[in-house]
Amino acid sequence: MSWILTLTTFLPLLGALVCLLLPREEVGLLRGVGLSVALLTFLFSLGILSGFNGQTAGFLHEVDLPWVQALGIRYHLGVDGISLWLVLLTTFLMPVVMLSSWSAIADKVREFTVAALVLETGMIGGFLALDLFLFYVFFEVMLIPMYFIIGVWGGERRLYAAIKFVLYTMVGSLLLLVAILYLYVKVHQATGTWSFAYADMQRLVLSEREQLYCFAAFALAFCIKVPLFPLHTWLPDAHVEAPTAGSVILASVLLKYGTYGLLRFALPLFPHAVAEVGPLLAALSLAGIIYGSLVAYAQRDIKKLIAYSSVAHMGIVVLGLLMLNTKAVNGAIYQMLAHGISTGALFLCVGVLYERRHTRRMEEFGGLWAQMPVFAGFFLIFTLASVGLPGLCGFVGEFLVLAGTMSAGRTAFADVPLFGKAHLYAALAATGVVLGAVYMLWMFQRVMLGPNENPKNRKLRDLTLREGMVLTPMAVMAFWLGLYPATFLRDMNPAVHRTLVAFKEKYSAGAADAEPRMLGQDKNKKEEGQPPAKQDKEEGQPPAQQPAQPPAASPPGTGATP
Amino acid sequence: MDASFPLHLIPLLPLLGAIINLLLGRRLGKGAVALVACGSVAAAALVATRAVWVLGTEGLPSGALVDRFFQADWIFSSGDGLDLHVSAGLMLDRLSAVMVLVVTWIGLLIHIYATGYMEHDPGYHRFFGYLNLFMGAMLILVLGDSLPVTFVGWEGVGVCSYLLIGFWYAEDKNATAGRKAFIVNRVGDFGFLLGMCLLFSLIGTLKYSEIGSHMQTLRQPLWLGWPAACFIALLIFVGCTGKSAQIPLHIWLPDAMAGPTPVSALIHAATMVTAGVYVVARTHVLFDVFPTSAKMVVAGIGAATALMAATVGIVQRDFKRILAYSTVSQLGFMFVGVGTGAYAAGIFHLMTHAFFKAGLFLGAGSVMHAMGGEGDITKMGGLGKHLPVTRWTFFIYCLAIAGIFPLAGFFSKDAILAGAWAARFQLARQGFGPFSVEWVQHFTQDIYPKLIWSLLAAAALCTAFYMWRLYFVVFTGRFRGTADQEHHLHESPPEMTVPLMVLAAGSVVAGWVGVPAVMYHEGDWFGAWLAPVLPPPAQELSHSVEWGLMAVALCLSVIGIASAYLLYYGGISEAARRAAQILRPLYLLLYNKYYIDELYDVVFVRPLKRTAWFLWYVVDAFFIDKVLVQGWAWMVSMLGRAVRYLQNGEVQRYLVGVLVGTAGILWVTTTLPPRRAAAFRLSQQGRRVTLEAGGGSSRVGLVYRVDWESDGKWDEVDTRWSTLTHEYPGQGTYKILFEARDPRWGTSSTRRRVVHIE
Amino acid sequence: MSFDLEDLRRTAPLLLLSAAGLVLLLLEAFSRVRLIGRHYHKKLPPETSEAYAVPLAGSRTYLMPLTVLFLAAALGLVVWLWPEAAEPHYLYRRMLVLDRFGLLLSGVCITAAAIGALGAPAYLREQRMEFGEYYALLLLSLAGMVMLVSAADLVSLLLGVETMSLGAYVLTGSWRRSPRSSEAAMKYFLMGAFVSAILLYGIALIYGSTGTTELAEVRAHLSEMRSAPVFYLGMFFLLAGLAFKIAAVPFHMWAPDVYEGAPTPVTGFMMAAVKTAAFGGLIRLCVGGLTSGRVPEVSTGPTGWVNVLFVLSALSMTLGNLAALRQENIKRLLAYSSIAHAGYLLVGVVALGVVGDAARAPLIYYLLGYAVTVVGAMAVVAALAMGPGQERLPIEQWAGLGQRHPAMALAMTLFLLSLGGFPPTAGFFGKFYLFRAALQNPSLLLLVLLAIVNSLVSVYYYLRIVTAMYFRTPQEEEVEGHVPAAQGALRLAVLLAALLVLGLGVWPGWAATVAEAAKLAG
Amino acid sequence: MLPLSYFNYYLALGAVLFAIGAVGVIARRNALIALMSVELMLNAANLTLVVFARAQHDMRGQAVAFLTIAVAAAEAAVGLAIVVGVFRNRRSTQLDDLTMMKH
Repeated sequence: MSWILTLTTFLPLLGALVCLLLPREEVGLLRGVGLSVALLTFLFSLGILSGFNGQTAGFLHEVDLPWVQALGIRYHLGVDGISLWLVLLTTFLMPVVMLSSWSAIADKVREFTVAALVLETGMIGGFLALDLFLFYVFFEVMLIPMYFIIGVWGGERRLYAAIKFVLYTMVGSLLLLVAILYLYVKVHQATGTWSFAYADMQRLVLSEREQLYCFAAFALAFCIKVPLFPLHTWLPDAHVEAPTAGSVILASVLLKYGTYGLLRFALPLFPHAVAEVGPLLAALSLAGIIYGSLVAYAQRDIKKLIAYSSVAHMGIVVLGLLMLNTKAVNGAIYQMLAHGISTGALFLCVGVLYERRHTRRMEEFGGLWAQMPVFAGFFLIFTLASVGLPGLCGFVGEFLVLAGTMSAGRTAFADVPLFGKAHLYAALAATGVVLGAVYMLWMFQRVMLGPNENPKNRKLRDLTLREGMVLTPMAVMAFWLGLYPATFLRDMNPAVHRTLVAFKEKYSAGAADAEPRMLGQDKNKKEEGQPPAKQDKEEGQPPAQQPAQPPAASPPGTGATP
Repeated sequence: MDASFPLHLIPLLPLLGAIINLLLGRRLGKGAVALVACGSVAAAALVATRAVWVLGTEGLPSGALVDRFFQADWIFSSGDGLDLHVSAGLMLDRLSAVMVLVVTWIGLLIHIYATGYMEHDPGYHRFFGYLNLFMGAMLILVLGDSLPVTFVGWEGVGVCSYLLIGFWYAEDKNATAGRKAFIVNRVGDFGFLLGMCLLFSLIGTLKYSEIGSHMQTLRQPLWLGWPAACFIALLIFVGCTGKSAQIPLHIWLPDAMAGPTPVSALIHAATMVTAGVYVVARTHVLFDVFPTSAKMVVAGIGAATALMAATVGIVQRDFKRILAYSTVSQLGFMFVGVGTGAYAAGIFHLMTHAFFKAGLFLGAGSVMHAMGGEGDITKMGGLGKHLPVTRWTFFIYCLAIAGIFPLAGFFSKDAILAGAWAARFQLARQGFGPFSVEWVQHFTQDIYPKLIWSLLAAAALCTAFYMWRLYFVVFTGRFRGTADQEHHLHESPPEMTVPLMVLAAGSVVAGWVGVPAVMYHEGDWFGAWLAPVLPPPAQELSHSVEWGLMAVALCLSVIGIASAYLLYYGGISEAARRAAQILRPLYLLLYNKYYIDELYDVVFVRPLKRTAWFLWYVVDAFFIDKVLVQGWAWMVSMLGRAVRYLQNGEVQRYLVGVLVGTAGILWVTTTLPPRRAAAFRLSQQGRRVTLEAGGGSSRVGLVYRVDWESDGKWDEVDTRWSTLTHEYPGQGTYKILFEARDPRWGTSSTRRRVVHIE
Repeated sequence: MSFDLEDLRRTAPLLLLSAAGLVLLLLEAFSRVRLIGRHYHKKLPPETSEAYAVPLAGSRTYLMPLTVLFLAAALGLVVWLWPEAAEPHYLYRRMLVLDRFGLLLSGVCITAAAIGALGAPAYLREQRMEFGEYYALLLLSLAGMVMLVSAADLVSLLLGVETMSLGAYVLTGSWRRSPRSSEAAMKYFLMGAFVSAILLYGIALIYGSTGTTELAEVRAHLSEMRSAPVFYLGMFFLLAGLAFKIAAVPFHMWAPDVYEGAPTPVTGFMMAAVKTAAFGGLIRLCVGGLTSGRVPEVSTGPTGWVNVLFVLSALSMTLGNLAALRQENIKRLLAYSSIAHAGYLLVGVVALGVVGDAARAPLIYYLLGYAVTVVGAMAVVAALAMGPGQERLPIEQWAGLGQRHPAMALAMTLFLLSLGGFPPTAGFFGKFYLFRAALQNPSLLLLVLLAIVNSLVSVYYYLRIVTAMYFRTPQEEEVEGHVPAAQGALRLAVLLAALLVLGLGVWPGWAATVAEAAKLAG
Repeated sequence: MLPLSYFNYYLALGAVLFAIGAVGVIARRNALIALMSVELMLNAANLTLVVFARAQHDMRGQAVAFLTIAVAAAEAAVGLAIVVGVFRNRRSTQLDDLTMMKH
């Protein structure tokens, strides 16, 4: 039972409690404590890296303690290649966000630090949770601090944006609760024990219709978070009204919960539903790419433009996930990281501009390059990263997704009708590359280039040391993600392969006919040891052991198991 | 066998120079910046030359120098049957040797020129930083051993051209020109990226060396019967048209003149724009697949672009814009060379063109430098006496580009014209609709090549005409500018004139490397150098035909120069003005570049803006947000308001509420179940009719009555069975009466159904 | 026939509470009071009457600690009886029953009353209605609740309901200075009396058709009842009577006015304790008396009580939430929310009928969680709403409280999150636990989905209060001089409630096992 | 034991009394009249109880009747106290005036 995960998750919460006790006036002290706790969490999270050597496919540093014994709810944390880098992205971004909000957040600093640290606990916990109930608790816990951050420190229409953000997400998460409960009851019917464990849910085989309904609930909850095309209208409001720190966290981490949820829960648990609904979601994600880019082109507010660009980028990620082959899924996860860095950095830049001019409308700016050359350099790097220039973080993810999409017909882990026209999907997705350049460079020119007529822009001072210290790590990560992706792909690849093999195994095992059964349990024989009026398990019952993962015979072709 | 050689030094040196200049340039001062910039390029040039020397002397002719900069993969993903391994490898073979030498040496000359040209520009260090960055990216493009590495260089040069075109970002039009260049390049890159992914999805590898061995799979038809290789080739060609400014995507090059002249010389004449030709040559295996439709498209577009650009160049007034259209036209020539299978000729013209076109631009730079930035040739004239060196070097360049005998232009252009004439395409084994097989064969073998040749010939004629028109208008006749301009006219400083002279020498000498065999039996040294790497042209021409073609080419050039002399010597003559008046519509058409810019604006840019606006205001802000999201919220709150006003405070109304509530529940639980049970389901097998009561679990404790023939007599009374069957004796239609009753309350409901018995 | 002393020991909590009530009454009678005329209270509304007795300030300070002591003792007795109640004992000739279910629910009522009582003096002193009978009535009403919860006979059910209600009527009207309080009391009394008449008539009918009023006997006679219509009508009247007490739609109309009119601590007491006891009675009646394996149609039949409660539950949830959406007054908003929560609890009762015993523990857990949350919330409303003159009830006046009273505002946010069903709180786990039981029978899937949609709608109006507290800037400046009298006791009450809510949310294990153990007699 | 139908008339009387009481509470605007109507309803229930007790020759019903009389008395006392409280505040006992709290 290694303690590293629990420590990383709950250190920020500890920090939050400490901040609560500090007096309200000690602004400097509060900011210091906030930053140091965030940095400490980042150092501890680096410890998680220790177990990974590029071959580990399963979950590491697992912690599995009973939480509510009567109901089979367990405090079960674990990290694998997929969630590793998302956690590190979170812990890496928090110190940057804390540092960047020193000047932005002037009043109620104590409440802000507490909200941010609680939010960090929620985020880290969510990525590590392997018990669906625990995941749902963290999934909801994140909502409240974000609601406060948008609501208290936001812009003019912050109330509307905050309420809309909470209600929109609540619709999804409540449906998710019903679906999780339904699975929970079905696991009990199939095995007789009450359990929320991810392993049991993965081995649970449902009938075709049940899978479809549960997948619809899961997918809706996560597609709202992504946000996928028709469900995205909360994002621009939330981004525009949130303070800089809020926007960065929202864009870099909270959006990833949608796609992470799809990859971790929605896809592996309901393979047949994925085969059926996959084409629709892929079409929506394509629409999202093109729609997001076009609407971004029509924006006058920089933050709204970047928000819609997130819709486009996340469309690529969802498309990658649905192609069901290791390249596309690797690309999707990589794009999540890259989008986190590039969009987060863009929001930081907008924050720098907002602090100087207290406006985000493009026509207010123009020709700032001469005034603020160093800032211009950083802004250019992040704009080009967002456009997907090779050598910067945007390209690797897009290239892998496009390569995966194009070759989906031959290499997918499930024969989905969609892959017949995978070439067309790849072509449409690639248009995102062009449209991306159109609106990003148009914005860059309107803000940085051209003559500097506006008198207010005359005497803007360049980046301060603090702002420099905020943007430099982001720039370093943008280059690292672009130039040396092996550090990240090395750990993602085995985890993705394992997930997809499990997906294929469950897909080929066929759907249950009437009542649910576990994978590996043949249709007619129910597990004997399940008397009808079953008393709940006592303490001694070891959690349902997941059958040893056989070295998966990789699908036809040369694919050597890692 | 591939020998290993530290090739990574070549791109790394300029990149280091760029980093030093960009980060520390402000504090280093102009001298140091220039030193770092030119020094790094010079070092790269020396290493490159050494590498080419090693390649030439040791190793097999078809071998290459290989350098795996990183041992581990750059991008990799394995496990689903088609593993992707992209490594950051560099390769130097005979083809890239030519490119590397051209890029580094001409790049060096332009760097030296630029130190003079950009002397008193505040962004000095930034300019040289970008220029070095460009050199690094271009060298990565040229030395890349697989398509992704080339693509990295490809996009790198695109960004650098964006930065350099928009270098003087203070004016909006420069920034817009830069953005236009980048976006058009991006459209090209879209094609290149798709081609790359399609190629990978079919053969699993992207290394140039390995593509050849997978030709078998690439010949399989992918779509509509055409082989996959054709589609990949066409997609890559889309990328090349974007980068090398061919017909559909050429609109960005003329606007790119907004950048400083050395940039135009380096990027938009010598190096970047030729990348397209290089990539087509590098992936020639894809283009040589059986139905050579891809090559026909390349040749066709090349020829069309050559003629279109040449004709537009005739009427332009701006000095650099004329040279820009000349570049587009010459690139057309190169693509025809590559398209018709005469790869060596294409690359040869690329090399020679680099010399005189760079020279032309530098000449233009020194003229504009002297004229204080004025670019309109109608305001110049008679500069010959004031700028002697520029004038005579310009004279040599014009001779070279026009294709006069001893100079480079003649040999390379002639090789391409010969290649075009001798080309033989094979389209398909069966006819197309109305055309029979023979006719198609005849067309692709004879008519089409000849058509291309004639287009090229016309383009050559126009080339000679507009270059010499430029020369005569600028350097002869009397000065038409303002007084103080005339007063300032002075020859450029040595660091600008020396590169001019070197390039002039190059324009003369470069041609001798590729003297056609017919003139001097082993004169075609350049062709021999490239032979092992690139396939030879389709077939040889007889000597007489070659001589004939050379003669025709030479005549065309001479005619072009003569007519330019007649019309424009000593300034724009009266005859030229009258001709412009008579052919007014044609003149306007050419002057406005066939209105292609306006066409694109109407077809692409404006609709894009309108759909963006529509999607934002109508679909997003109104439909999804207002109607779908806030609509629900409004509806629920209205419902809430209604419910609240139910409660008006009077106690007695509450009591009435209690009674109504109890009565309601009584009604629901007593009368509803029988009503649901009465809705029976009827199933009929021949003469047997079965009746099944509805209502599911809520029909516990009900009794049923049924009258099969509705004769008023209940056949079955008060049975508890919810499924009743009856065997009808005779045929005919009967009306069934079914009643469900709740004995406790006496509530009941009846349904009747008509049934036909055969 | 001898009188069994054992019975007395087994109903120790009931007896202690009654005795305590009487003791307090006596103490109140002997403490000093001063008669004053109308002129003394200038601020009174014109139509109030001439003169009445006003207790001297500070003469009643010892009453609250005494009450809490008595309640603690009662709680101790409950815990003391817990092991003995493992198997049910019938007391007083099978009028009452001692079983863990009854004990647990009475424990919940006592805890809720204790927290409410802790917070009461600050409010009462502020509104100058300091009088002793408040605590006496509290205890007597509590005694009624304990009887109701452990009733084994319809008659003791009736008596329990009556004792509880009478105490509640008077408490509601105890704020003599405010016209609203007397109006609320009048409405509450009138409807209460009307419905207890219906209850009695129901008992009479059931007695008529089954020949007995004992729940166990009634269940035995279900198969051969003398005449079905009479029995079913009687059952409906019984259900109507209890539905009125838990404020389920359509019997809910009294709740908003009464909860708004009554003094805030009383409202807290009514929302938490009265509702819990009423549900205890309903469960006793439905599970104890009206469910038997041999005659399923009484419970799950078309006219069975499961169907009736299904309809009531759906209506209560929907109307309760919808009405609360546009509510401006905080007490009325929480009143409508309590109607909605009655709907959620009814889902549990329906699940008891359909799924059987599996739904009992979640229902008890939800009752505990809800009671503690609501009593805490009302304590905070009492603390924050104490303005100099008018109580601060409209939500606009709550603007900016997050700044001025951070601790109270944080507690209120926690309670609202628990009511809304957000994860780390008791409310969330309660709802999850309840839906887990309900979902085991597919026929309840629709009801659970309706509950989910309703809790989504409820999130909106709970967050409206949080938005007002934290995001809006306060309009008028707080009168500096006036520091609310809410000292230690009220803060302790709020803290206790908050800790319980959070504790139940984060470590629900122990509460779930206790609820599992609370078996129902028979 | 006599069949239940024998007592129909008494039961009917009980039901009618109950109905009259209910209508009285709802229709009459004066609080006191409402109180009296409630008492009427309680007595109707008592009557029904006694009739059923007689029908089954079982004393339980009559014992309950006694209890209800006590309960009715307690209710009347509390009810009147509240009516007095309302009167002191409002000078009137009309139920229609008690509409200060609504919506």
